[in-house]
Amino acid sequence: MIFRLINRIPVTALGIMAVLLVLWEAGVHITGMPVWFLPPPSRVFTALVEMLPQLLDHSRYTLLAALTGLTAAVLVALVLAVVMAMSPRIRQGVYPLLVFSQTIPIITIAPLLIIWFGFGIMPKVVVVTLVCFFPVAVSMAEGMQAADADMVKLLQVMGASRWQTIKLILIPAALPSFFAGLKIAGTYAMMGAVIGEWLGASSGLGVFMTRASHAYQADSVFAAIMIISLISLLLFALIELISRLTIPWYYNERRK
Amino acid sequence: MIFRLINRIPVTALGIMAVLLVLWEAGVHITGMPVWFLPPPSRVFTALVEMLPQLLDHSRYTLLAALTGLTAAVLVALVLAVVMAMSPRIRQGVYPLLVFSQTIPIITIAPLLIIWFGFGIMPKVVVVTLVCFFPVAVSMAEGMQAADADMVKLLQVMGASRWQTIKLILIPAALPSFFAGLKIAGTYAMMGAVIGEWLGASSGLGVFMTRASHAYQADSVFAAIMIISLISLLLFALIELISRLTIPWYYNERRK
Amino acid sequence: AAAGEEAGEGKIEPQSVTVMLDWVPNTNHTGLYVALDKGWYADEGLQVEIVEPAQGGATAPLVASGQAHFGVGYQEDVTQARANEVPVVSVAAVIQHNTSGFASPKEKGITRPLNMEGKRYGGWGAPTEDAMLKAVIEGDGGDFSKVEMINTGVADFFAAVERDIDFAWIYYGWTGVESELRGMELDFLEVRQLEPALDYYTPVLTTGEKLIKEDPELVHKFLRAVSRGYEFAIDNPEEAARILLKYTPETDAELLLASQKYLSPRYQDDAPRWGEQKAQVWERYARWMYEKELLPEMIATDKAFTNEFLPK
Amino acid sequence: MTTRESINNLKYDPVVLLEGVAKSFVVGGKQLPILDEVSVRVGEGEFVSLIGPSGCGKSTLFNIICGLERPDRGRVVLAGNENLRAVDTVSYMPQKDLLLPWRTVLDNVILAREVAGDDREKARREAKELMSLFGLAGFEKSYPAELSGGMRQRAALMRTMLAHRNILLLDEPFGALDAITRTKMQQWLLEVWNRFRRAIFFITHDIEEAIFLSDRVYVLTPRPARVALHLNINLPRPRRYECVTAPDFLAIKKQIMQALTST
Amino acid sequence: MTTRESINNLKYDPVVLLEGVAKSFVVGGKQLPILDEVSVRVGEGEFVSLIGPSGCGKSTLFNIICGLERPDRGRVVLAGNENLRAVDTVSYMPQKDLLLPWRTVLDNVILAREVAGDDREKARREAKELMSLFGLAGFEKSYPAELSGGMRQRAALMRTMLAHRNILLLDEPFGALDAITRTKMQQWLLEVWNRFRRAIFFITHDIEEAIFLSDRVYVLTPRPARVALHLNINLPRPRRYECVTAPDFLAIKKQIMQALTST
Ligand SMILES: Nc1ncnc2c1ncn2[C@@H]1O[C@H](COP(=O)(O)OP(=O)(O)OP(=O)(O)O)[C@@H](O)[C@H]1O
Ligand SMILES: Nc1ncnc2c1ncn2[C@@H]1O[C@H](COP(=O)(O)OP(=O)(O)OP(=O)(O)O)[C@@H](O)[C@H]1O
Ligand SMILES: [Mg+2]
Ligand SMILES: [Mg+2]
Repeated sequence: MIFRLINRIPVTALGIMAVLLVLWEAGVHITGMPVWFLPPPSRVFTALVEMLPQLLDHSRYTLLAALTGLTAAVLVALVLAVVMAMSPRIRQGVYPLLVFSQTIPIITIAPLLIIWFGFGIMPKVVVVTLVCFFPVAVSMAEGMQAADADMVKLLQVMGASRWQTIKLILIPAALPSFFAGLKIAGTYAMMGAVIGEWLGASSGLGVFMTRASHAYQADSVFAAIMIISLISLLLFALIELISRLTIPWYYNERRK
Repeated sequence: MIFRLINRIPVTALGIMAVLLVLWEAGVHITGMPVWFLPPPSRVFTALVEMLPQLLDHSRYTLLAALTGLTAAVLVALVLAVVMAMSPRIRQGVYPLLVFSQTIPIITIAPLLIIWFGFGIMPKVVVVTLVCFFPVAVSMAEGMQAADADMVKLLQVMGASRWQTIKLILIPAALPSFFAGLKIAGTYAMMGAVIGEWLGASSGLGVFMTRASHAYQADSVFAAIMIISLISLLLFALIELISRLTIPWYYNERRK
Repeated sequence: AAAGEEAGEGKIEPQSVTVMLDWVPNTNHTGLYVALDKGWYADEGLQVEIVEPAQGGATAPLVASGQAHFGVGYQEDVTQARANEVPVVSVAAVIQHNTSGFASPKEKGITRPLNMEGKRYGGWGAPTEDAMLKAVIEGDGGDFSKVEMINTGVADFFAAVERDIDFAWIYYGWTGVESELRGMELDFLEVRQLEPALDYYTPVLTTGEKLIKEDPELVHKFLRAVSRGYEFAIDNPEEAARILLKYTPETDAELLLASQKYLSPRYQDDAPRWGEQKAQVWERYARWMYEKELLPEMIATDKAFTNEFLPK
Repeated sequence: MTTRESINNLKYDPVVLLEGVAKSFVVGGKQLPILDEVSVRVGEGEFVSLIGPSGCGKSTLFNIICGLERPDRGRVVLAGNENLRAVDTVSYMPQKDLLLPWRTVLDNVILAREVAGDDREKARREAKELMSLFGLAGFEKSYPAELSGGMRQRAALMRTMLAHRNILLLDEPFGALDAITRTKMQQWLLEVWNRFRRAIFFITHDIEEAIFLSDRVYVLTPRPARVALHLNINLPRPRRYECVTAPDFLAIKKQIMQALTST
Repeated sequence: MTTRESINNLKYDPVVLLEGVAKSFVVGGKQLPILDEVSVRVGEGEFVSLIGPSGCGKSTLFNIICGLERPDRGRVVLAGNENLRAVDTVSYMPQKDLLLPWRTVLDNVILAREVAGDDREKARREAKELMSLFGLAGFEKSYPAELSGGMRQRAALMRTMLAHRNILLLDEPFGALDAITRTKMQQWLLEVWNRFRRAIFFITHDIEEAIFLSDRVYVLTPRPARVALHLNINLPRPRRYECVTAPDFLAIKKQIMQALTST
């Protein structure tokens, strides 16, 4: 398992990344761009090292909001997906509303979120949930929809109730798709939490970044972005790991 | 065709929506909430009607940015997907970078976008592109990945080049998946443009909303949100229509 | 510190209080942080949390709804909010005179409002901006319709003028000082020089009518502590700057110190005590806004502010 | 056991009785008749096969027996009782094995028991004992993807058997297997049938398979399906695979082939 | 045409020549031998079948001929020329029909021509003329999903034919069809073969099918595959389906059955 994961570390991607960084550094120096226009990676790394204790401190809050929101999103998504699976009628009613919910630009209703939920962790969690539940709910619903109709019929002939069918067929069949959606949601979770903090907070990476940006320190802003991306990628890897442990049969089948 | 589309209008969803609106209206009146806390739908509708000319005027800019960005996103996504299809090596290198790109909270690099691209339509288009290319690229890439390996082999035996294989098998096979991703991207496009405007612009729905919100006119803000959602849903429907016209074979097959 | 206090004094739970800033922590807020650092809130039995938005936020609804007990706002914003029935009240003026104005890089040549014609203005989308510019430009014999209004959103002044913007509305105490540090020459037109009605209070500390009614004692306690904080900052700019930096270490130390030195003498300025607001200033500006059709109705300015809670 | 027995069963006690069953589907706005007055019966413990060209409506007939579809006309009586629900008396094995990929073999075969609300551990214990009969001993914890085609079919058949129903409907269970595996599975199926003594109603394309396995064979016409031929297979049991080249066998084969090609 | 002819062809001019071909795959870290010294040849215009149990390596053998896999040992010579690339001389029809669902029937059958860079319109015109021979007249503009199983197989075969190669590799083309359709397709295939006179190398599970169609039959052992039996089918042509119950036919069938089950 561990061996396989190590094997999966995207060496090529890291290579491309390194090349891009070198080009960026060179580009900044050659064109003589000022730091506030675009800080060179070397400056960003310096800032990262200098600010690391602070960054880690702020990260704790953001990560907590991201994880709580992601958990809430998963719960909401599962409930919605199961409800939609109960009948095509309900599905037809709920699905367009899900799409509708995604067309609302969150930052524009953000002030309202704060009026309603205050300054604690709550509005951040709400933002993360709003951003993350959609990919999970949709992939879960699509996965359940795509479950083998003949399996469903088989259970019907066995006398299964709709709930049994959902539990025994639809949910397990949708798990691979669920995890695919969860990975997307995981990618968005940190970003959502940062947006949430941006609306009003006393700590968190979002706060760090706005302060740095109002103090005209583009290198610190980039350092924070790096931390956010790093945590997001770790989250992504964690979800991949959980998915491999949860649905081994799926990965075994695919390997064939 | 038209008959089928009319048939597809989500009556149940509209019903649920109507119920939610009535509850909202009643809730506001019963609890005596002030308008700035949460405006009742009736106020929002009044504001919508009053502000309609202005809203439509601002919508033009937003829609233009959304459509341009969406088009750019599709082009970028297609190029990326095809490049990734060229070899597993490249795929492994590029895919993680795509994921990485989505972990960057756009609003935090927004000031840089403005430094780089100014206050014209460009930064909005960039934001929309950044938000929208990911779902399209991922679904296109997944769709190509999922193409029938035996078909690919068949073409290989016919002596096809990699590019011919991509053109004749991978791209058409991925179209259903592509359109699924495009629908998600379409849902996000208007939202992306509004965020873009919020970061700096002279007209557009984002600007309208900032002004309304600074003037404490929550009803106008909601009216703008309604317009955004409405346009997004129309965009969604348009993509659905294009997809039905482009891949009729897929829909025919599914109906069986 | 708070825990120690509790143990020492026994049963009394500190009352928790939230303050919403209008922007990231800056020298406008020094007094709030000094009071926090010196434990003056705790002396009053308050446990204060300071939260901040990313961007020039409209704090009025948050204060009015009670999500924040106090907020940092501006007179124009309070006036606008009250005209829209948002029950928010200004309880102290942080700076006696309006230190804001229109800034542009020297090479743009905007030395008087007339020069703004044909230029691009970068604002943040508040309705007052249009009216104000219009008044100022027309007062100088210019044509406001020739100015292009752009909402710069999150972009800061230096980023904005680097791109498509010619001039913007800044606080001299922050952005102006930063430009001095950068060695960038600005033309700065202070608004109060251009139009007397525009010498309003910005920023101010606000609270909700509800809180005033339900717990006036809290407002008293809070303002007592804050006043001490600003008075300290007036007397000890360098020490105050150092304290502020402690709470916002991301901020540039040099900028902070310079800004503090600029601002410390201006907090109280010519007023009899820190925070004092004059009815005349409120009335004059509200009337001006009303005449410029920025308000749906004229507001009762005596309800919009009060000096009642300032320590004697 | 002889064919006689089962014919007697048929006369007096059909566990599946279809009389004049007709069914049509609406396809592209038009009525498409699928079944046209099909009458079929299966006696207790009897092995009856149904042959017909692809798309003639064999699976539809099974769906009607299972209660998944309602006939337009005609009568379906199970176990001699008009009010009996199909789920209580019928166990169905579809053409695809439909093993759930996320369940081990053991958990797959007890699926019907779990749906019925039986105790899972008990069902598992019972199933474990039968594993070797079904040639699956040692594979209890394997996932379906790890089995060969023949093993998968055996697991599916085991699941069907463990539902404890009197009537087994098998829809082309060996359709996907190669000729050699198929032959082995047929012989094995006869053994299992012999042991459990349930009525089996068996759909197939393969004429030899139908003859080799069955007591009786129904041959259907192309769509809309009617019974073109109804034949007793009076070959002695137990049967060995070599009998497929015996003259009796060949005569029956020719007869069925004619019925299939003439219509 | 008689079998003699093709055996002569074989002696002097094999278009496919495999000598001592061996191949193994690494499965779960271990070497799994699939083909163990297989030698096979197909003469010009000859119809040769390959029978073997499922998973013995038949498709792997085809993949080696096509150049999709490289043999571990042994020699593959096509059209008597060691340097000839498979794509220039071989046309391959996989077990699944693999018609592209997004192309009309007409555009599907000209696929190989399009890949070769030929003029599309010209290829279409040529294809249209052959539509009726392949029983597809009137379906030029239909999508594959609108065709029956037999028609799909005919379209796939037409695509294989239109590639204009001298060697056709058909991998269980009729595996998915029902018995009746299958019989019809077999007869039709013989007609088409007769007309185009290409060498056909044919994989099947079905013993009757192999005998009915072929000039020669290779029977493979289970994995790792070796040639268990190599048989000339000296039945006169043209053949009619009734011959499957003829004594000569049955004798050959028995012989193959034994070879398959004894190993
Ligand atoms: N729900 C349905 N709606 C419309 N047509 C249907 C439906 N179910 C089956 N059919 C049609 O009815 C016909 C008979 O289908 P059925 O599956 O019963 O055939 P079959 O004899 O089992 O074929 P096969 O041997 O290929 O499994 C087919 O033409 C099929 O397309
Ligand atoms: N690329 C590969 N890697 C590992 N094992 C393989 C590979 N390709 C085929 N095999 C294995 O080789 C064996 C032979 O496969 P092949 O497809 O050639 O059999 P076959 O005779 O065509 O079977 P069938 O009649 O079922 O089509 C199988 O056990 C298969 O699992
Ligand atoms: Mg069927
Ligand atoms: Mg094969």
